[in-house]
Amino acid sequence: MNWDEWVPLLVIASSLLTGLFIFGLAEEKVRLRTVLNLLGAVTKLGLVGWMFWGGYHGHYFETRLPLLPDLDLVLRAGPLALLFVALSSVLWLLTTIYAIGYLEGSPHRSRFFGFFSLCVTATVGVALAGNLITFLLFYELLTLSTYPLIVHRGTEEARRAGQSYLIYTLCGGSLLLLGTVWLYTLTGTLEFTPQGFIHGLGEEHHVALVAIFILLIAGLGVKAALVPLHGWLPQAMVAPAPVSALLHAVAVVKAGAFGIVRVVYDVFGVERAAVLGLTGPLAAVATVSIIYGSLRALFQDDLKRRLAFSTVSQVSYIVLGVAIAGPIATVGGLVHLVHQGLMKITLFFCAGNLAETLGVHKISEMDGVGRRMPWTMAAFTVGSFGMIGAPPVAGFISKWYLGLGALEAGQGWVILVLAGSSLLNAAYFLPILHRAWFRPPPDAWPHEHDFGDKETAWALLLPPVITALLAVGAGLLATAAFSPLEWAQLIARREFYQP
Amino acid sequence: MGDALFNIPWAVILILLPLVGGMTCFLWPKVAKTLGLFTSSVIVLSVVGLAWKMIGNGIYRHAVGGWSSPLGIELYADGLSLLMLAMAALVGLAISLYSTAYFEQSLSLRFWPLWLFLLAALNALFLSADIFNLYVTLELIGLAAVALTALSGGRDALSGAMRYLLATLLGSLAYLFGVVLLYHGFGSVDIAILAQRVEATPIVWAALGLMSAGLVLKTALFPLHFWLPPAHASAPAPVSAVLSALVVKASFYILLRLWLDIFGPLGAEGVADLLGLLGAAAVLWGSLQALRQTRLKLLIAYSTVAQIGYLFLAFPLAVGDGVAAWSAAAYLALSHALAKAAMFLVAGNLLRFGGHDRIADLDRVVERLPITVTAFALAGVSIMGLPPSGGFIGKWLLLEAALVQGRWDLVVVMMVGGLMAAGYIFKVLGYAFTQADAPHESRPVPLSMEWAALLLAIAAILVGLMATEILPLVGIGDPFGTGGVKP
Amino acid sequence: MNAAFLYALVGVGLFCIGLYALIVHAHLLRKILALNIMGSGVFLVLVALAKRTGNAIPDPVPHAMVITGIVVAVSATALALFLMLKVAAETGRAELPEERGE
Amino acid sequence: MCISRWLLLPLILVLAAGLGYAVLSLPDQAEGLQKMVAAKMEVSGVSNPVTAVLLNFRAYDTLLEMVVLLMALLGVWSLGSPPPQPEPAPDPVLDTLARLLAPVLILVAAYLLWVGADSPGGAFQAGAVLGAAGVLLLLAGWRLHHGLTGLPLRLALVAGPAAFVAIAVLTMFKTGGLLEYPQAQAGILILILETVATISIGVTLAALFLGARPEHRKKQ
Repeated sequence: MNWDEWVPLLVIASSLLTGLFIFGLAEEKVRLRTVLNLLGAVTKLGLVGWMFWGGYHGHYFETRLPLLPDLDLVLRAGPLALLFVALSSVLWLLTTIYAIGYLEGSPHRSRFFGFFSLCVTATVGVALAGNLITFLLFYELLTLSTYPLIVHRGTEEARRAGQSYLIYTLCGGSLLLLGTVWLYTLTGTLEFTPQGFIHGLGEEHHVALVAIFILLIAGLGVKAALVPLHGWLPQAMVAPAPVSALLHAVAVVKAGAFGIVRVVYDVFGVERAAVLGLTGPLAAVATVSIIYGSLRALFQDDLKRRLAFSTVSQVSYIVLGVAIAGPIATVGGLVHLVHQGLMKITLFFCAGNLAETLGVHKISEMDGVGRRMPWTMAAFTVGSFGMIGAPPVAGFISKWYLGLGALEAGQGWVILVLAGSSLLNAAYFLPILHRAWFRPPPDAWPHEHDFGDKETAWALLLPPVITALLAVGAGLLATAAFSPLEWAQLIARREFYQP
Repeated sequence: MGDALFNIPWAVILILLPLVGGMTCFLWPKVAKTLGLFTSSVIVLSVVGLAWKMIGNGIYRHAVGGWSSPLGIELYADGLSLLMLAMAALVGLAISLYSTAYFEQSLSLRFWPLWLFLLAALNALFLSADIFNLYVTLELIGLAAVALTALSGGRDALSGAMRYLLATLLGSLAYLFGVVLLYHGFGSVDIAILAQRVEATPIVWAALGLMSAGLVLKTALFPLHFWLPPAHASAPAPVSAVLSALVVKASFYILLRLWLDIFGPLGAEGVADLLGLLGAAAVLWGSLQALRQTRLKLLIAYSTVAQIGYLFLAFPLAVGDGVAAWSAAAYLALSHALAKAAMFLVAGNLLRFGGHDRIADLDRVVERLPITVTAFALAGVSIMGLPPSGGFIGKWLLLEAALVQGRWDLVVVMMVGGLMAAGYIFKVLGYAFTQADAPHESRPVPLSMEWAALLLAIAAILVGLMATEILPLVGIGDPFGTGGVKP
Repeated sequence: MNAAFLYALVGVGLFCIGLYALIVHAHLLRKILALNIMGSGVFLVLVALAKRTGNAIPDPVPHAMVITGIVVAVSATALALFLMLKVAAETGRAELPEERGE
Repeated sequence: MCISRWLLLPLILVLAAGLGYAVLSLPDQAEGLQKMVAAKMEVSGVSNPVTAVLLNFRAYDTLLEMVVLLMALLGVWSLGSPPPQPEPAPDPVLDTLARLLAPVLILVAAYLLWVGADSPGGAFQAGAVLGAAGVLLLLAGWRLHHGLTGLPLRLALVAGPAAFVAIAVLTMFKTGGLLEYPQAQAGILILILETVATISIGVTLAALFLGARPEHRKKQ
């Protein structure tokens, strides 16, 4: 039989089975659990590499399983899917290492890592989904598998955060379901195809299509934390740092943004969406989110909350890039899907390190922290500059292409948005850096752990340093083969220039 | 060899074996547990055998006593009956496994005969094509269910059982009156023959009214659900599971049959819409009540009220070609049976574990009974209609039908109902993670009880991935062929 | 219009009287009796209409059904009465408590 | 269900009117299945049509009905001991009456059972009378010997449905049809069934009257 048919399924299985195994593990089996975790992550990375190679040579792996009569469960490793799946599998490996270090000695680790793996399974499923119902399936699975991670600490606060997360995401999910079924009753198919699969539907369906678009985008916007659907995100910060990192950089928020990309490009097709007059409002929503998120971030003293609001703003760049509806802007949006992930996860790792090593949670406590933890803060600095959009870090590339794309599409106002948000980014990141590097350290840190001569445990230090390097690399080597940029351009060509 | 197996009268075994088992358990209580477990296992095998036979030969017919209808009674099984039989067999096996550990000696010897007779009655009902014979099986089920409800004694159980008995007897009498009218109107009690003979006469309308009312009462459709929560919440856990999962489905099955073969084709849109309306009301009201409960078993019982509502949404949606809507209803019935049984077993475990079922102080059971909580979570996924689960498939098909018909009112009801379900499921799960104010000592829960619940929940998930295998089976004999009201 | 219909109408009457009594009376014994009256009504309709055969011999099938029905009714009544005794012993009165939560 | 009577009454009247109208709408002449039964009488094994329907044409119903009766008893027994009732005071008149009447009732039952084959009567009527005899004896304070209250009593109770099931299984093997009697033996099989059923029904009814499961080895 043909192995290729099973590769995407194996990618899913690599983390799903890991998760199920780990659930069964006794709490004290630390070593075995660690081995399993890393084994799963590495296996997935290898398989993804295989698919990537295939994709690079124009061969896209696909798994098909019957789900309903004339409706299949499809996993296809198309270019867009590969972009996201590569990001999430790389970052999963790093986050796993980080989480192992972070949770050392804390209770219920089997449960934690079990759901952790399920969460990544769902993300990869979202990435590989080849039609809307498969996407929906993994999208809901993502909701369910993240909930236990958010309430992991079992405090009353955690329970409430989990509740509001569910209220938001499940409402979103049912909107998505409704839109999906409705679309299915009209088209009779849900297969993702470049430039959309609704050509068959003429003007008489205009209203229905607009309604469906709104349903789908609203359903996805909840996870993508588009204003005003972002309410759950800051609360979810009660979760342990690795979870926040995963939520913001790869899993939940990204899944929402990725879904929006899918809907616009592979369900409606960007031209049709523009014709239906849907991209304009979408761009408006994105703009509002960008500005609003940055403004709120300015006034947070809690580091993780500031990063959370910065996510609200940054993820909307992706949506904006999509909504501008031009090839170059598309490149900007798609490449930011990866770049934002690299930079934001760096920042969250660093925040976690500060909290875990020094007990520092607030920005006002960060004076001179750079001297105590130089490597961590170096990584943090890289991430911040990336967010601001300073070259040579990856963020610059994103904003550059977004700007070019906006001009090419004749939407100059976007430049203003970019400039304004960059200023705001600077306004809420530079003070942190200034405190960290140029203020004298206090006599005692709030709650310091001793790691001997090292600034912190290597498992906590390695991941942020690597991601920071990747962020720089993605910026410097943007034009190299396999760079996110190259890949994003390939996707854009498929969407725009295909006959 | 294969032929020999193929020709075993599986359907007859389904009826006679549990009867023999029940009587044996009554005569020699010592063997009860073993025999009960054995019987349930053989029943599962027999259903498989019957399915195998029907895949080969299509629908199953057997003229009892060699007297074909109208003179005699005929056993009849098509895809729909098969689905119901499979549902009863699976849930039954899990219940039997659970009960071997659940009941202490004195109750155990009372439980098993009643339970096996109930199984026999259910199988007989799903296999009958004769509306008077259906009446007898219905009464058999009713009496068994009431006796089981009262099993543990105590104020709530007894008065709950009493109310249940009155309701179920009233329902059966109304149904019987309908049978009488149909017989005297058309000279037969065989469904197939009636299907050919009926035309829209006053007799038929009277029969339709009486039978629908009676069966709706027995199925506990809003607003005739008043008897269900007290009974289901006060019965022993495995009994609650049987009541919610199987017993209410029995009367629903009869209603569905009558509707598909006899009343539907007469074009009773009015009745269909009324049933749909009540169903919608049940979804909303039941979910609302479930959200308000502070006791787990009552919450689950009201969730049953809500879930029954979904089944009735199929009636107005089946206009014209009703296959999609009816398949949805059948699928929902199956997955609800599995999931809801799992939930009641979970409730039983938590009750055994902590000595109470107050939701607000479940006290970190997620660490202390992981298997049980997993079972509840998986069952919850199906009840909420989230993918991948049987509940999702049913919801999807039903939504599809509703959107094709442009019934936005029902669409909204389904959406809201799903969210409310999520509300009360996670109300429970949220507390499973938190610490109770007063940590209490706990009793151990036998593994068989934990696994029985988990296996049912897993089954509820799996049926969501096997739609392409199950739906064709349900299609055997084209039960929904004439389905739905003629437009 | 022959005598059969007269009896049948009486049966309908019994059914309705029983239903009324079942609903309005709180005492369980009355409720149980009411159910029995309803049952008798149905059985009466069943046998009465069986007499409509042209010849002297009535249709035997309803008679058989009635016997079955009576046995079922007897069984149910026995269970109901005993359950009533238990409820009365448990709660002190042979009535149902008002259900809570509704 | 607390509807005020003044709302309820008209509803019930409407129901009555509707049902009455429906009943009256039936044709005056309808033979039902009478001809069909008559046609099959000679192969039914009995000459009383009602018995033929009960124990041959629709014997399956009767099987389940026996189970219903047993089920009711199981239900009653599963409820545990009944609330204490005053022991009937030893009453000479009742006692004598019981002694005189019980044998007569048993004879009558036997007679009814026998004539059931070709004229009104049969297992259920006979069983009812037998049950009445039991009730009378119980009222007179007579109790089953404690040695018999265990398995023997249970056997007597199960006998009826058990006989039906046994014959159902036998017929499955013999004719391949559930309860499909070989024509030659139909009569005798029906007689066996009826006899066993009569005893079972009588005992069950008496046991139902007594209420709770009689305790083991408790002297009366």
